[in-house]
Amino acid sequence: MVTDIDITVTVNRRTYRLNVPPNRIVADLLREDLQLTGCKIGCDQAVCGACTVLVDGLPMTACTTFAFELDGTAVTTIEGLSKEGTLHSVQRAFLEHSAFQCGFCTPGMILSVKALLDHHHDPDEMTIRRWLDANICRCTAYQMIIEAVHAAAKAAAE
Amino acid sequence: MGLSIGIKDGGGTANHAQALVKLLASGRAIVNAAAVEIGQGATTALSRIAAKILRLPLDWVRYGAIDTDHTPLDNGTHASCGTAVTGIAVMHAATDVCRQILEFAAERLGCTPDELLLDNWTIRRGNYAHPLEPMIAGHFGGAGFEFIGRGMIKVPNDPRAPLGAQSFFWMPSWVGAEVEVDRETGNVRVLQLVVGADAGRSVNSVACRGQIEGAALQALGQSLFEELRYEGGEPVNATPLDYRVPHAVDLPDRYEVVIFEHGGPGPFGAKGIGEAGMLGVASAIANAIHDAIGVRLTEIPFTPERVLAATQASS
Amino acid sequence: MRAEAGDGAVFMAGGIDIVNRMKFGEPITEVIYLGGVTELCAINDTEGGLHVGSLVTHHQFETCALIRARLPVLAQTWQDVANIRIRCKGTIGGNIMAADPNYDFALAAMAAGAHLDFLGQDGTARRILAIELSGRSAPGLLTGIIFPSADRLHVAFDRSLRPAITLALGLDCPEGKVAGGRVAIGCAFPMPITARLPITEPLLPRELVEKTAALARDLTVLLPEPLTNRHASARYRRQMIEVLLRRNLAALVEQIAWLQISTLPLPSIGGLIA
Amino acid sequence: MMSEVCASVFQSRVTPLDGPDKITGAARFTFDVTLPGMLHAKVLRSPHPHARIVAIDTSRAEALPGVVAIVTGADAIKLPDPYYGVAIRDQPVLAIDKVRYFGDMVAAVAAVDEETAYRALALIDVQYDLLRPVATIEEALADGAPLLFDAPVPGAPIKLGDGVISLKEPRPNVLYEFGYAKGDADAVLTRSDHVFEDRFRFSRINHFHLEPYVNVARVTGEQIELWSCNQDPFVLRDDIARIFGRPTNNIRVNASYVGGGFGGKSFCKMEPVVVLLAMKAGRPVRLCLSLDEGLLTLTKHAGVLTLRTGVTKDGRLTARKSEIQLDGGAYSDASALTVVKTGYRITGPYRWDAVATRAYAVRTNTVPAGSFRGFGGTQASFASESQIDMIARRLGIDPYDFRRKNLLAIGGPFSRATAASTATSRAVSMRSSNASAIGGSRGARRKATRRAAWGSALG
Repeated sequence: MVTDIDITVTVNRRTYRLNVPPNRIVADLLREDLQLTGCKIGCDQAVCGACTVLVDGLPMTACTTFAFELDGTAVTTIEGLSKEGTLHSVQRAFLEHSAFQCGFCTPGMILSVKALLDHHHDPDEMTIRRWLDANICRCTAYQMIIEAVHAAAKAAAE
Repeated sequence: MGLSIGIKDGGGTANHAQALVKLLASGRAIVNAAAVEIGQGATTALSRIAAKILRLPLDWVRYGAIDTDHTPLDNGTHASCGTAVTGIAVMHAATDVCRQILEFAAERLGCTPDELLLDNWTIRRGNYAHPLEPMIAGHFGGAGFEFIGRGMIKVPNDPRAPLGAQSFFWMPSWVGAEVEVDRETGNVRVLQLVVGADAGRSVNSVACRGQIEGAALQALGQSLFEELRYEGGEPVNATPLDYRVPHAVDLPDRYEVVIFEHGGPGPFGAKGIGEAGMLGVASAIANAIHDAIGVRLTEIPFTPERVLAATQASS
Repeated sequence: MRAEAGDGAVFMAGGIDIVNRMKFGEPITEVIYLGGVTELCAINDTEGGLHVGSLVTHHQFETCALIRARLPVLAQTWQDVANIRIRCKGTIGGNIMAADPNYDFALAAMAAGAHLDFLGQDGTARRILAIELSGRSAPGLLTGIIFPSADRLHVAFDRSLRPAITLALGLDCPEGKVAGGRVAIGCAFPMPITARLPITEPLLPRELVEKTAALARDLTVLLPEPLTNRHASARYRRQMIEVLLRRNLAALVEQIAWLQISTLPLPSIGGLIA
Repeated sequence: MMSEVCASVFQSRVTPLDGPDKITGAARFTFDVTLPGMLHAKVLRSPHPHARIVAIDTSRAEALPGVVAIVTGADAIKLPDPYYGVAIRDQPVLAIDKVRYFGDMVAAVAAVDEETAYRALALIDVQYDLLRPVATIEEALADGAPLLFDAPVPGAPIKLGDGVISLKEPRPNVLYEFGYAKGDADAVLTRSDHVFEDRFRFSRINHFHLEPYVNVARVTGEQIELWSCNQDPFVLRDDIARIFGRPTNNIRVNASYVGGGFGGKSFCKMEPVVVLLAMKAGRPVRLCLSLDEGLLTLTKHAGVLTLRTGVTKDGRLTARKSEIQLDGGAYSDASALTVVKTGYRITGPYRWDAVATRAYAVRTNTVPAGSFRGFGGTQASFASESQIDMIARRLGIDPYDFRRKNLLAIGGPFSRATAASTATSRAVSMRSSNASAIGGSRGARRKATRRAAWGSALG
């Protein structure tokens, strides 16, 4: 018999000590226990990327990750991206470039782009397309999202 | 290179819609209509139509929550009808509420409404400005007042037309595709895709571009690889992993959308545009493949195997 | 530890596959989480070759300076494998052990002539050639992949016809001649399959150039019947194996020849070089 | 040409009003709706494309702790009107006597959480008597093909204009037929210098909206409330009122942001099942389908389009006879309307001396087809514009010039009956800039028991 697991995890700069069942999934933990409903579940099998959150700065699929794996990590969700009411430069770029339509993939997409720009300060077109391959958007044709990435990269450089 | 024209009638057949615009004493407005925000930008477009007529800043207008107890009736969010059909209802509702306010102000100011102009929640009469908020508070007291305007549209029935009504507007689109075909593998790569469509007069040009781009990429996916496939009566790829939709890497190398503005029957000359981008993509690609290698594909998707088989059959 | 845990227990590396398998009803009763076993996360040079720990993620593999220097083609290819989310979480060991014909790392290991290190249930270490791996019946826990010395290995990886077929090619070139090679094919058979190129004696690259078409044809006819499924028919797959093999072989041989020319010592031209 | 292009009164770029919500995670979708005491539902789906339901035993599932309500066709048949569909109402709330496609809804469970509901599904025993399926249009129309429906279904043909044929269930396995003719197409074709007949096949795709189908229902006394991702709240309200026999003003449908629709969330689908469960459970119920189930809910129409088109030797189009077969799948949904629109649009923006169109939806044992962005226009455009290109090349005329020669004039009648708006005809002048733009830069398929073992996983 496997018992619940104690973990310590920092979510959006706040540290939680949690006791999680071993089969608890991160997406459910975020949405149900922490009410961070910006984490959307689309396919529920690591394909679509809607549930992308950042774990220690890297994009990760919340729907196929166990909560216990978060022990000792720092998680950023869409709710934690803006600081003291100021939008993150990627959020601003998405807003200014209308880089969303229905908005369901948008939180995961924005987090994925943040990670991209943290790793590549001035990504070229192919780097962006390859990176965005992790996030399906059925509404836009990715074009305005790519424009927002360029704009956010430029804004960050200034 | 291949060309194609797409065309469909838009806005539904003999469609109708209703709308309310509520103007609060503060000058803030709520648009009530049942065009659901599915990403097409109904929230912004319909609010912008109301703001234009009421001469208010766009961020003073909110698109109200939709429930069938309170929101006026709409036939549904489909047939690219939101801006053109529901938009007309919103336009009439905003015009109606504007008329009520001018009549109210005329009565307060002892003049006729046609001497007055509504602008930025202030009544202008010649060189004089009369802010509306104190005027409303002074007259009504209490919690103030809400002006409620009503609007509707019914596209006329016409039994002489095949569908029972004339088409409300037409959605043309034009597609040009440039492809590269690997004769040995049958792999088709779209080097360039240009899609043009007519917004009538766009209410939000960025959203129009987004609609065309998004629709055309869906059509490109269906043209090249996307398909729900069956073997006998059983679907064989009905899982998100197996059922592949276009990703960012599937974008054509060069992808351009051109929005034309030739006027339409919607508010301020608008038309619907949401579906137009779907129409001509598959045929433009088929025509481009023929232009490139002289082989005609008559079945989508144009998978490498299918293209190769057609190539081998023709030689 | 797996011996103690019983039939429903599985090792978990990145875990994406396991969570999906559980969601789809596979009776997995216990997961042995390998995360944090730091010995399995290393990439380093060893006597036997370049050692890549089984818990190295795709992302670490693709971005590691050592891999980029020694196996540039694989590092480059791995920028396109799956997507960044999966690459950040998925491990190369998990990729091999999932035994999915659509996964790529087994192909890379097979084509490169790599060895796989396993830790048996009795605690003994075993090393086998990647091309000897079959199915999920692995001899224990995969601990690492050992790539042969890179100066004599040339690799090509072709994912352009996924999901109908993927193809990896490795050529051994000691002393400037192509002495042998392996092709590994994914997506086209129930399991990734591999075959040795019928090269009987070491050939100079320019000698091999003339033989690529014949080699590709000869090898392709020897392969078993490929799958017919929703992605492609067996007939198409067999044709494409030949096409991709020929193209990649030709390109790789040309590249080897070019490398040999470009690495010849340049004649000294006065002060220009100095 | 450019002088025609007038500016919109809306010049400036705007920040979309839904933007701030959507980029911060604050946007509330139906997916995010929760109600106090809410249960979670899952649907048992048919693993067979065509079968008679012999018996359903839910007793083992009912005994599972945490299961609150189970509904099957036996509950559906007691409803005042258990069928839905646009114009032709043939889809039962839950399969009543037969299943007609792989994925057809057979039973639904409401439980304290999704895991329990999934596990309960695995405990429902359904006995099927397998029937021969018809998987394709050709199979469905073959002599002696198995019938999806043994008797006519409720509903009526769509009311259309003069001179149009609109038939409900005209032949075995044909759901609906639309016919339209102007002039004597046969006579004109006989007189034409060339007549080309070409056949085109259109594939079946899914909407793949990222927000799955999701509904929450609450039944309080006489009132039914729904929080639905449906694109058509009023159409849904009327369907729920009819199906449950309640006055329309007792039904309240709430809409939030919808996470993508593209037509997939048009018209009634699984919503009555959620209401039925909420009624039986006496508690609010949420049903969120997986994307796998979404793939088994609705598609765009696959189809076979055969066009017979006449042309003079100098390249003037004369007449087009079209036969359009759309694969409607197992149930009507919006197939009848789609047939009408495909048939109507098949002539494209060209001038004709005569046209004759026959379009019909065929029933097959596959996922129902319905609304999808383009709504028949995509199918028609693919066939028509491919053939226009083929004819031009056969005659040795530049495809661009061939189109230009035959395009409708400003105000000309589309399909010879409806006045085309000027905008259509202005298409003529716009193509040149479009062409130059190019020329210038030339260079639960998974088991319905999905997650069933999930609860027990890891002890």
